[in-house]
Amino acid sequence: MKLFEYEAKNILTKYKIPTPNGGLATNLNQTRELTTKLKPPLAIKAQVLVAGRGKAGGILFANSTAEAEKAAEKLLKTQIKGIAVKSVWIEEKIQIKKELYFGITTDRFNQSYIVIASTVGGMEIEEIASKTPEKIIRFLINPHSGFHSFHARQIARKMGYAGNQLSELERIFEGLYRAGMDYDAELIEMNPLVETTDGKFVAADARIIVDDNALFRHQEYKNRLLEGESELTPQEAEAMKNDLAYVKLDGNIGVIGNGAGLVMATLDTIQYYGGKPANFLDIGGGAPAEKIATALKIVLSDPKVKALFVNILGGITRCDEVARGILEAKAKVGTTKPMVIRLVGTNEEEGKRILTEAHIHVLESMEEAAQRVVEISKYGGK
Amino acid sequence: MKLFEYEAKNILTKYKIPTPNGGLATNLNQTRELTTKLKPPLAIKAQVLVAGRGKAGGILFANSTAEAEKAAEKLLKTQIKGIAVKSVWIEEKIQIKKELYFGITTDRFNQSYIVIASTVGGMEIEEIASKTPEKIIRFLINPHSGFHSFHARQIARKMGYAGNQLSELERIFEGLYRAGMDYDAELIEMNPLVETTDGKFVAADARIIVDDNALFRHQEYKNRLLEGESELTPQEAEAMKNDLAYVKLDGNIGVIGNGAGLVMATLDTIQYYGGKPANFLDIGGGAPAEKIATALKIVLSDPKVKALFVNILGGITRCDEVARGILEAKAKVGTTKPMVIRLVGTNEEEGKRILTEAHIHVLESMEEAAQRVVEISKYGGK
Amino acid sequence: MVVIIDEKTRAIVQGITGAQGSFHTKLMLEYGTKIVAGVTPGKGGTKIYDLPVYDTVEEAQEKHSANASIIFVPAPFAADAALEALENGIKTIVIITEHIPIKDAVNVMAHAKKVGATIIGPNTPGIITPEKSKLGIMPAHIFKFGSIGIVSRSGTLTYEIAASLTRKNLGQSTCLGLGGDPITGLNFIDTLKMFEKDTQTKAVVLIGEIGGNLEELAAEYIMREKYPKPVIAFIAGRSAPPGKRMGHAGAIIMGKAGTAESKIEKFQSAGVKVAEKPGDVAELLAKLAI
Amino acid sequence: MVVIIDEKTRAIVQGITGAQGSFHTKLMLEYGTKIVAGVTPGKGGTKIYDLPVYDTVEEAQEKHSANASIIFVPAPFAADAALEALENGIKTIVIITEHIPIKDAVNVMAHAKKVGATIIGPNTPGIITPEKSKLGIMPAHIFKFGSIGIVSRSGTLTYEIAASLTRKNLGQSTCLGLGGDPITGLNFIDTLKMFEKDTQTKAVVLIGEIGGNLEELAAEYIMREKYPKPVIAFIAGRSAPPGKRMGHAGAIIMGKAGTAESKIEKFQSAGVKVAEKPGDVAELLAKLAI
Repeated sequence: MKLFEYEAKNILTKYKIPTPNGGLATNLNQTRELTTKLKPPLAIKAQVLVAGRGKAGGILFANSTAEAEKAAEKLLKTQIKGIAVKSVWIEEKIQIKKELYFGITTDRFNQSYIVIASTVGGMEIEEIASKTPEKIIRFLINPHSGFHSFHARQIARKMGYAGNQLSELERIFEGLYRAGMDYDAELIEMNPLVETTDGKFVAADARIIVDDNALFRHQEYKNRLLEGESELTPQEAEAMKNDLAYVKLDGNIGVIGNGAGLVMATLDTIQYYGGKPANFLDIGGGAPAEKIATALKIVLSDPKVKALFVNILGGITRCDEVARGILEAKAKVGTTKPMVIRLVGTNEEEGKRILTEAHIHVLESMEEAAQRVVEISKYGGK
Repeated sequence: MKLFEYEAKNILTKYKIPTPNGGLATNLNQTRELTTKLKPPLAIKAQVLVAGRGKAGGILFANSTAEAEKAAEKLLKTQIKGIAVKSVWIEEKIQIKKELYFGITTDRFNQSYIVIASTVGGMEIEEIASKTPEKIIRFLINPHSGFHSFHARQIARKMGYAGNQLSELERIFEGLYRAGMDYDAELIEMNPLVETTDGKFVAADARIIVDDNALFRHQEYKNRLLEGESELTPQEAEAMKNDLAYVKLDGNIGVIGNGAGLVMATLDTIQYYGGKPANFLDIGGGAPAEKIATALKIVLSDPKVKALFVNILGGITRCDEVARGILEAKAKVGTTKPMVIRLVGTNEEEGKRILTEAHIHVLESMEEAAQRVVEISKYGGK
Repeated sequence: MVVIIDEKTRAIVQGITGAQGSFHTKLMLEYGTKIVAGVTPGKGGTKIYDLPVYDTVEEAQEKHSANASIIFVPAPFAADAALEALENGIKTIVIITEHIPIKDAVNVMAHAKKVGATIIGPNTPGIITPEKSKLGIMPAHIFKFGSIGIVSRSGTLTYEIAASLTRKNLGQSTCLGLGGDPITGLNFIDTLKMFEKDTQTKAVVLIGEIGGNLEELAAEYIMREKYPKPVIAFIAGRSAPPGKRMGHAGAIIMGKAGTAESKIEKFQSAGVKVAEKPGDVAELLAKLAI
Repeated sequence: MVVIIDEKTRAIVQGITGAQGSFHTKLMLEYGTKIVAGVTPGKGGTKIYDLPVYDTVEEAQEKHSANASIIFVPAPFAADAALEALENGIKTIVIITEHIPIKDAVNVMAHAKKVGATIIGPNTPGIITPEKSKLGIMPAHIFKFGSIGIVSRSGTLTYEIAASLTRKNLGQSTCLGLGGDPITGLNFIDTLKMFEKDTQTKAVVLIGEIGGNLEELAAEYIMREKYPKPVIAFIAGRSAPPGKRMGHAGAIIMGKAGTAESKIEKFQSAGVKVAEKPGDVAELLAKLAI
């Protein structure tokens, strides 16, 4: 779960990591109240989770309070990459001497957390890594001993800092580690971490992605997520509520399957045959009929969907349950959109019988079914 | 630093460990407010840190609200072992089926924390250990892996519990461990942890001793300690403020020395020669003259002190500083109490010179000095 | 020889009384897996399928000395269960549970490393040595004993491919799911090493997906070590857009390593044939004529 | 041979620029200890007594490869400093700092055990091999080289006894303070083992105090192992009342083990002579005629 910039900065502040003076505003009154407390020049930043917010016009600058109010007003009426701006973060611009990068994420191969730091910051870390690989410092955190102040000092030294600056970075790095651990962050980064013209350090932007699987330990964010404050499509919100893994894509073939790998391979196969998937939807393992019906309803509620592909390889999931779910959904939604069903595995015969009796044709080969649905999406159903 | 029962119980509650319904009262109004909310029979417990509070009359029981108010009123006017009762904890009596013990403390030899549990509780753990050693369960906590829920289950099983009771104890034990770690407890115990007649568990009494050296991480208690809410004598409070290790004893010979071991050995030697030390006071290493002067003032302010023994073996501590401190204190306090000074080590000559010029005699042998001060304490000075 | 488990494996089931745990215990018993006991805290003293259930692994071990465990415990408690198995001397642990927090998984893996234990999963279908033993939840009837080793990051996709192999009479030595999470016990390289040593295994099918760089590292390993057995790869997620998580906690593209292109390219330059569709794997294997 | 440190020991000083650190570095250098560098975060690049000061132990080690460290860092940061030394390969660490929280000390000791390092302290005067090397804060002039090993839980009391030995011409092989805290690196048994192996040491003086059961365990060890060298003990705190902490965090009587009587009794039944006053130690040693 991606946190908003203001949420991330509030967390950093809690861990005594300096951030620019600033605050959140959702309307004009709040904007006015805020700007009187802040010293221009100011930055006004749309609180949206889309990548490339800056380039998409989501960050404005103002040299006066009046200008800042105008900028905030403008942003609060705008959409950034299709997402309505509900709040803006207004903060004092800082005097940049140098932009650094410091982040902590997971290292799959080493089964641990890893610090990535660089004396080049302000762009995506992947970009830094490809442009100036020699400036990337990687520090693997030993899960037994954790990340200590002295590790922070070692990194600060490798970044070329000494004296008070080294001690200041020590506190910031160590604080970020604790914040990351306490909030179950799968990614926590300061980018840029700015060295100011007077030699201080300020986290000018911060990003935190909380491990979805750990949200049970962070009820405040779980609630925020469920309240729909984040930027989910209606389908995504409905899927989340029903514990279905759904991702909206650009095409017109609705896809439902069991197991993330199988669904991904289904999308790939559709694409291989020239079709365009409208979504990813994994019903997970052992889904009962009602859950499958919900999945169908979600996918069919997307107006872009022209045809539906249900691809089930029954292991824990029972084909008869899937068949019943399909009929249930059909009855409730009353859809006339064409469906291609591929159903093999546990209780396959019973599933096929149920569907065949309802005049729904069932295929056995994934490839064949994919070809069929692509055809339909292009030229219409039979 | 010993916490009061109410502080310990509030911490337990924070970690979702059941304690009897109850609350704190410092006056009659609060007592009335409390008792209306609680269901008799009630226990009214003086909030003092002295050992053996129960036997000393610090715990009363009441079968009605009126009785409870009377009991609280009485306790709030009482002294328990010389300590005025400033507050009482009033709680509902619980139906006891069995009293258990569960505590976590440090294991010096294994350099770790250790769980001590027993199906016999309600008395001092040392007493349990000597009366029913076979009923003591010791579980060493591996500092690398910590104490996990499954460890708690293993202990609960060894205590003879199963089913829901096992799961309930799991939560309580694991919670107590987290509380102990989070609060830097050198001892945290539930004694008794009561199994109620309906098979639930309630921490009927709780004791937490916070590691003094970790108080910098627990400012709330550090402040409480300094505010003198705890039961320090004036000398102890003054010593604490000045970072001197002072312990009041029963005799009449004031003792000041550098280094805990040396001061203890000094007390022992005084006792060996038939004298009675009035206190333990360790000025620590490298104390400057002012600190030594403060130490003298503290010891001399105790009216029971008849004679003073200053025993310094200068290592980091400089004898000339000690000498100057003695003169400073003498001048300010204007004492006429006899002093025996033993002064050897770093800058010994200069220290002796300073004192000799002020007509204070200095001895070299600790034994000789101890004999001399015992004599004076018994038969008066020269 | 086969990999990790065989007929002699004596396993306990942690979380045996839950819906998933009991259901799959039955299937595993039917398949011939030697399940010796179950553990569910609070259910100690009961029985299920004639197996004794204990409150703690400690007690189960005192009485049964198992050498493997399969974990169905719910996510918030699964790491504790794994640590319990580790501390009680169990050296092979299959964690079926999905949605375990990363921080918990990191902790479990660190302890496993310290004591030299093998963790399969979390979020894995488990491991099967067809017709001999299975510690997992895969539908057993689609597998057949033979000489192809399968290692995968995904469940049903493995079944899809294994079933198509079985249909073409290409039996399997061992099929193992690493797990779909970002932090798993085994990685592709660990498993390639096991298959290398296993005389039963003649070729390896490696089923990867987008996210992470474990496939890239495996490709580098194959190239660097001149891996002696043929490897066929399939990568799911060619059509996945970056930044979107595709079901598995691991399946998200962040950065270049992690894309299907990156993985496919690396495999191809290591001489590993990459199937374009799941169905193509069997055909590529058939061409090896092993 | 002498115990733990000798002329070849190459030490760094962590917290070298502080009042205590710099003062004692000077004294150690004067005594002949090979101090090769200092570490104080934020002071890197400066010099003190011609010694280079670094921000991190890592850098100091890159340039000097020390094998010991003595730590004067303030209590809240001392555990971090010790872990830093451990992680950078230093196997002998003397922690002078007092008032380190128990939880931090437990953590440091666990890591030291894992890497096989020796920790002396915390809250110790350190270790001295008279006339050869000292890593500590003891006044050196009261010591004299010889054949008595001293191990103690207390600082000035050790000086008191060492000085009285020196006055009677009973020189010392090595004097070592375990530290006055509840959790320390070495215990009496560890040190007795070292003195047993050390051919220079002919007899051992063991200076204990109330609190804990390390003295009792040492007495049991001496009895059980029939410790081959004579041991003389002194226990401080005979007159201490229970429940009151006597200065040292360790010196508090809780329970029966922990009282002076318990310790004295155990030593006596192990055949260890116990001095009644500090001054008696030298006399008891003299009677041994070693």
